Amino acid sequence: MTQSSLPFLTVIVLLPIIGGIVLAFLPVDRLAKYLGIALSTVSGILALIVMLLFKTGDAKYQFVTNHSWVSSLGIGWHFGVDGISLFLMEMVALIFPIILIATNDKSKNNTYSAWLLILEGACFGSFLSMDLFGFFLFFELTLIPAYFLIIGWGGKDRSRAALKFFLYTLFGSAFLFASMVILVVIHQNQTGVFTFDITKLVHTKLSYPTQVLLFLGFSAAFVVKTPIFPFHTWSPKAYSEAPTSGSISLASIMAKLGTYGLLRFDLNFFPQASYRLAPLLLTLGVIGIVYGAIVAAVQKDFKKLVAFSSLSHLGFVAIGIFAFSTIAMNGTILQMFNHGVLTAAMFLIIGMILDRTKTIDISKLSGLQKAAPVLSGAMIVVILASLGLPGTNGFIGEFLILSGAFIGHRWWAVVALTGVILSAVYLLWAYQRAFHKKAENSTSIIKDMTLKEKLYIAPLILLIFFIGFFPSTMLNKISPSVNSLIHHVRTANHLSSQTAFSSKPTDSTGYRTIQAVTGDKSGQKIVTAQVPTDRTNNSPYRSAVSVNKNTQIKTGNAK
Amino acid sequence: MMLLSATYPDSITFVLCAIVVVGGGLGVVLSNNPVRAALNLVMTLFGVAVLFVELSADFLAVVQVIIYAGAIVVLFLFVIMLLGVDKQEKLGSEPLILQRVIAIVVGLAFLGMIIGYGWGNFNSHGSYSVIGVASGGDSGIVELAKATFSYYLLPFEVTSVLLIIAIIGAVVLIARSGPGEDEVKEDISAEIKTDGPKEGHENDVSVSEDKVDEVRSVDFTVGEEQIV
Amino acid sequence: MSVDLSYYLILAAVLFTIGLIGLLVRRNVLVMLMCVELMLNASNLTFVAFASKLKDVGGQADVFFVLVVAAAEVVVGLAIIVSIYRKRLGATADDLSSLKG
Amino acid sequence: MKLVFLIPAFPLLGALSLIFFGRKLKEPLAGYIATAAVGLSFIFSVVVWIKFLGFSGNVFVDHLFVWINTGSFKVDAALRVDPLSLTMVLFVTGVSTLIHFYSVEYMHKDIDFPKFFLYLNLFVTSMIILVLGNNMLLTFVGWEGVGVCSYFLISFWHERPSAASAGKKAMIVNRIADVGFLLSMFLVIHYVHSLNYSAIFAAGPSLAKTTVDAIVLLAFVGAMGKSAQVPLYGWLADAMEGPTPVSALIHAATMVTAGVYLMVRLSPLLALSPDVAHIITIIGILTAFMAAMSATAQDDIKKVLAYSTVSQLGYMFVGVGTGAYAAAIFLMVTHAFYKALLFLSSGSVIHGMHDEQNLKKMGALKVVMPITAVAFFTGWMAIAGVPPFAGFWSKGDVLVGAFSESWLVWIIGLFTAGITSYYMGREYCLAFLGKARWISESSKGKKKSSKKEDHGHVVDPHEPSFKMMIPVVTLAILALVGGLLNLPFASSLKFLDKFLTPVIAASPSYFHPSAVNQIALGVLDAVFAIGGGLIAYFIWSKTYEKPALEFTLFKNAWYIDKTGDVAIARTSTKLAEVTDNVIEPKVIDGAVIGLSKLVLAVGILVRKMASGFVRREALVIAGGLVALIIIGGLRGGL
Repeated sequence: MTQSSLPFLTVIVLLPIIGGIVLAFLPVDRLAKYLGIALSTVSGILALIVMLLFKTGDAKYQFVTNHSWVSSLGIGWHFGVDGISLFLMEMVALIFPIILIATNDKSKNNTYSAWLLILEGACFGSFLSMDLFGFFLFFELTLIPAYFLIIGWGGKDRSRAALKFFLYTLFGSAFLFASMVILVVIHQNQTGVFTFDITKLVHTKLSYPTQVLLFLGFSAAFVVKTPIFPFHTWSPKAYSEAPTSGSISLASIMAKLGTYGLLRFDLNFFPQASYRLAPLLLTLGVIGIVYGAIVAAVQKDFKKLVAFSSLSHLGFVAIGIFAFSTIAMNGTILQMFNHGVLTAAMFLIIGMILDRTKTIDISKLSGLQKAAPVLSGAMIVVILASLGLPGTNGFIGEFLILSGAFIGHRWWAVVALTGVILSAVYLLWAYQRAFHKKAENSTSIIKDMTLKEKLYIAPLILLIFFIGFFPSTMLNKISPSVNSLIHHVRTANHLSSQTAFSSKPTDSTGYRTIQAVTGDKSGQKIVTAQVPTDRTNNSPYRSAVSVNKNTQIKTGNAK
Repeated sequence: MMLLSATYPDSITFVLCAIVVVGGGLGVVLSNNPVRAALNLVMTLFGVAVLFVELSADFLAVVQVIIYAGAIVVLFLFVIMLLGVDKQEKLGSEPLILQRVIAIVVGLAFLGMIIGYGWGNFNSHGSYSVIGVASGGDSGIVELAKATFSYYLLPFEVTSVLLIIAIIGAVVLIARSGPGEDEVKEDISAEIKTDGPKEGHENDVSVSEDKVDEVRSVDFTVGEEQIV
Repeated sequence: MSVDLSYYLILAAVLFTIGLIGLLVRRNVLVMLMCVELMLNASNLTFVAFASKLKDVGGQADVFFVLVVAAAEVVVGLAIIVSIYRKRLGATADDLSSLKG
Repeated sequence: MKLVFLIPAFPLLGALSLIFFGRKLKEPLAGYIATAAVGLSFIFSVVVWIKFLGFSGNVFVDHLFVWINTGSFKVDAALRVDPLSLTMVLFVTGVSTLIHFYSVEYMHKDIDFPKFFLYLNLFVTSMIILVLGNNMLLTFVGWEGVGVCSYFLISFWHERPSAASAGKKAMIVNRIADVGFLLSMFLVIHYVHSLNYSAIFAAGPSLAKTTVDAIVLLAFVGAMGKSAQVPLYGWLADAMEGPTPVSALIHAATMVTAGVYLMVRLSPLLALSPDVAHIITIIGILTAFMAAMSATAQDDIKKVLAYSTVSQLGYMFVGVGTGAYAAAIFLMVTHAFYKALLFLSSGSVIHGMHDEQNLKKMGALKVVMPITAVAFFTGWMAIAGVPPFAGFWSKGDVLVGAFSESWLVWIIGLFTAGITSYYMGREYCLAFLGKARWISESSKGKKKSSKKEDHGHVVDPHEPSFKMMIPVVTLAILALVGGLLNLPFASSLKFLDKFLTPVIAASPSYFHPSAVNQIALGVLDAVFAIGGGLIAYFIWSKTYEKPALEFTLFKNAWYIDKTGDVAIARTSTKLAEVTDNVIEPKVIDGAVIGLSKLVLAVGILVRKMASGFVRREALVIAGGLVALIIIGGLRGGL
């Protein structure tokens, strides 16, 4: 726990919230927008600084600020960032300024920016908080601004959608609160210390039945928030009724609260329960992928299409979380960031289409490519990225998740793989229906992207390709803490903790490291392959494979 | 028999008083005329008073008789007479379904439980602190007075406040309708003064529906003087 | 001590039950009030029985207070009854169902 | 040797410049920049090839940067220079340069001219990455990149709905096949923990037989999609919606051969699993036969060539299946030459006939377009396998491999060779010989063409401009001399075989036929080729309408594609509709709304309890009291 001098994280969290509150009472509409942008960019820059100063090799929390807040209950104002939450924070820091810049029509006054700022602060708070109570507080705080955003500036049927969203999520988090308190009380019985601090709660020893119960209680809230398959009925309505900014914050940021919660709390606190219940959530994830894709194919409205497509993409994330392999988990964190970027870009473009043609009903749109080539260019890039085209960020995440999941849970990965095909089907079909046909009626005269729109889409498009080609810049920062999380879960379930490769308990498959040296003059290339001993047919394999200078030689034997 | 081992006269008085008390109780419950019920209540009170004397709580016995029987039951009778509600209540009819059956079942279950549980433990002597030694005759009253005004002083004061509130409450309740409606509907009051019990359910609701409204507006008078 | 304590208590229990059943069964509000009085007497009897058994005057003092409460209760009860009857003569307990949920 | 990263860098640079300055670069300049970029990369491939000849080892890996690194699993972006990838890179960049040059002229006055070349350059970059990739993941990057570029190029004229849906179909079929490729990669990751080819080949023999079979079979599924083998070849015929240079480059020479390249790249594993090799041979020969038969009944000039490509790919997979990997590569290279030649010349015909692609509306173009006719004729001879031409040698090698494997495969192969020369002959005669079924612009007024044929619409076919002729002529020459690469007579003349042997697994069953057999087989091939051609000439030079020989079964390509469409497309849309209209609102949402209704119902029920009757309330209280006493008693252990 490196205790940094400057309270970066506290500022990052509080600045938007206080700014939002102040802005709410500032009756100045014109200025409010720019003030909002300024505040969120400042916290964005701070988050960027944190990322740059973040030490890569270190798996523990960094920039930790820990003051006791309600000492009697052991609730601490305790923030810290580690590999897992770093890029989620970056996502919030990146997307909220873009949302604020992207809102252009006049109806959005100061309360609009205020709500967005409060939402941003709440999201920062929940990602960074290392105190269970703090997390819950911000987790709930995100609901209020989202509700008012939908109510204030949503579509026609917004009140019903907002109410359903609010009650559904609240229903989930009621369970979370109950099980949180139970956990703390159990901890208190065992250690006599009443605390909500995550790092301490991890050590509570829980019998398996209580673990399962608390696991279900915790994941009730996260499964609704993500949403994962059966609990997603609120999301299409909420996304399509919300204003662009609302749907972006809902789909790309708050959805990650769900997955982050699953990842951070379920796996950390209840490793045995997570391992035993993994097949259940994996199945839900897989169903979510296939179901989301199928239903998305026939959606008439672009926003609903994106809602179901994000249901499908987050199905991948759910699989990644419960695959219990370092590859999959790295892929999950990356995919959470990517999905945020992609959904934000998709919604922004949909917003642009909405501004121009006043409709996002796919059947009414046609021939946009002819009328707005740059806009459709950006759209096709985003579609290909969410399709998982190699060289874009979508592919890296999906590939890692599926290869990791394939190792431990083979058949789930195979079925999930069909999601790759289905996403191609519904995305390209929608693109063809809206962009390709000859332009009739109103859609033929729309103008192309303005400079401002190009400006706020450009960073997202650049990110898509940057992560696509250089993911290791992010992965280096993510993998230490991810590996320690997986290590924690696997040792708790006495799985072989060596690496991601053998998720089956140690006794069944042992691995033998073989030195394979490929021979060529100029570069020596040793490739160490973990070759399963029990599978090799009689003669152990000896051949010369040359050693390569910077191949990272894996030491140690799995046994 | 346990009963007889005690001094002979005591058991006799206990048995008699028990009969009186239970009889009176049943009388209260079963008699369809409220006046008769009140009188049975008095009988029960006397029975209990005698038992108090049996239990060497003489002051209480006297108090019981004077206050309870004398004041409260008389008040009852007073109200009964005042309101002229001494009609026969038809015991046969029971509008609430199953009310009686369940009531009896619950009552007997209650009795069974109390006796069942209590039987073994009545005589258990836990350590207990004695506020004052209860003994018959004058010393008993002295002890009682000492206890009331030392240990139970606070409850004593509170009860006085309670009484005042009760009185005020009663006055407020009755006076709400106030002097405003002072015209008297001769025929209604005449109709009410029925000289004997009349059979039939409609008798309970003495006034048919349309008449009800008129009655409601009438300021109630029985005989000549008017209840404020 | 005259008869054994348990008999008194049994008697009190019987009296209490009679009062209870009376309260539940009778529809005339006045009689219900009387049954309540019966139940109060039963408890007084228990108090005094224990007081004499345990040689503790505290029991009797309690009776004293029960009496006061009973008196207050009757006063208020009758006041209510009078105001009820003022509305409609002969009203039984069942007519008073304005509290219907 | 270090310059190998320049090969993909130039087309990438070209593509990037077109992205940013595409609009400004007016028509011809954008094309020339693109052609230059690909040309430079071809030159550098030659340079790297020459240096490689001097290089002692057989594999040189140039590490660019670490791509994915999750601690335990690492993939780095590295280019692999070995004989196989060099051969591929040489012919890919070579043919692409010619086709780029051709399309500068062909796409004349097209609105999205720069965008076309952007996609072409992107395509060449991904093809190079596919070929030079040092691990399966990089090959997959190229694989998908090529798929996406083909999607863009097929639906280039997206105004036409048929082109748009053809592009979408191509993309989806490729995605279906890529699932196979991904699965085989996952297996490799799981068992070999690294995707580098050298690690795979090193760990190959020590893996369980079933695993190796699974890896190779799944990779073949991926190859089947990309190289349009039997069940998944529908998209290639539809892909003809794209501009002709696209069909020439992507759907003839380069992209479709990626599948063959992948299987030859994995040949060390393929050698370990003979039964997968058998499957590949069977599917290969089946595709060759079925596609050839379908080609006999097509009316569209490009559709014939598309099915002929599928058929030739079938041959290549027969070569791979029978272990004659070098022969497969040899056929792939020569096929690239003459198929590109055929497509480009048909492009000139279409260009001349103002986008008229129906053979039934052509005829007697030999008179008007002599050079294109000669070029097409050379292409015909080459693909048919008439002796001096390249096709004879390469297809001969493959048929020799087939002969060593099983005589049934060889016989079907031989028969299909005959059919190939027949349908190419039919196409040539319909297009260039016979009566002109069109009215030329100039002669409209003067002579009254015969009653029967005057329905031809007014066109003015003319020889394409000089710039379009250069690539056609060069390809014609290559089609002629292509055979020199690997003449069977003396081992010294087998340049390609010698060049490829160190990298490709020696085929166990490679039958070294005695000289006598080889000559006999060669003669037989020639006889079948010439025979097929003559038959076509006699039938089709006279008449242009002969339903007897054009079976509808073949016209619809054995209805495989149609059944696929109906079966999969219809049912999935039906399923989607059902899920959307029924399951989503009723079942899942229903559950949620049902829950809220339940809460309401319980509320009403409870309300009834508070009846308001005083005595009933008293009863409830008393009942509660008794219950409490009972519970107290029970818990008290009475």
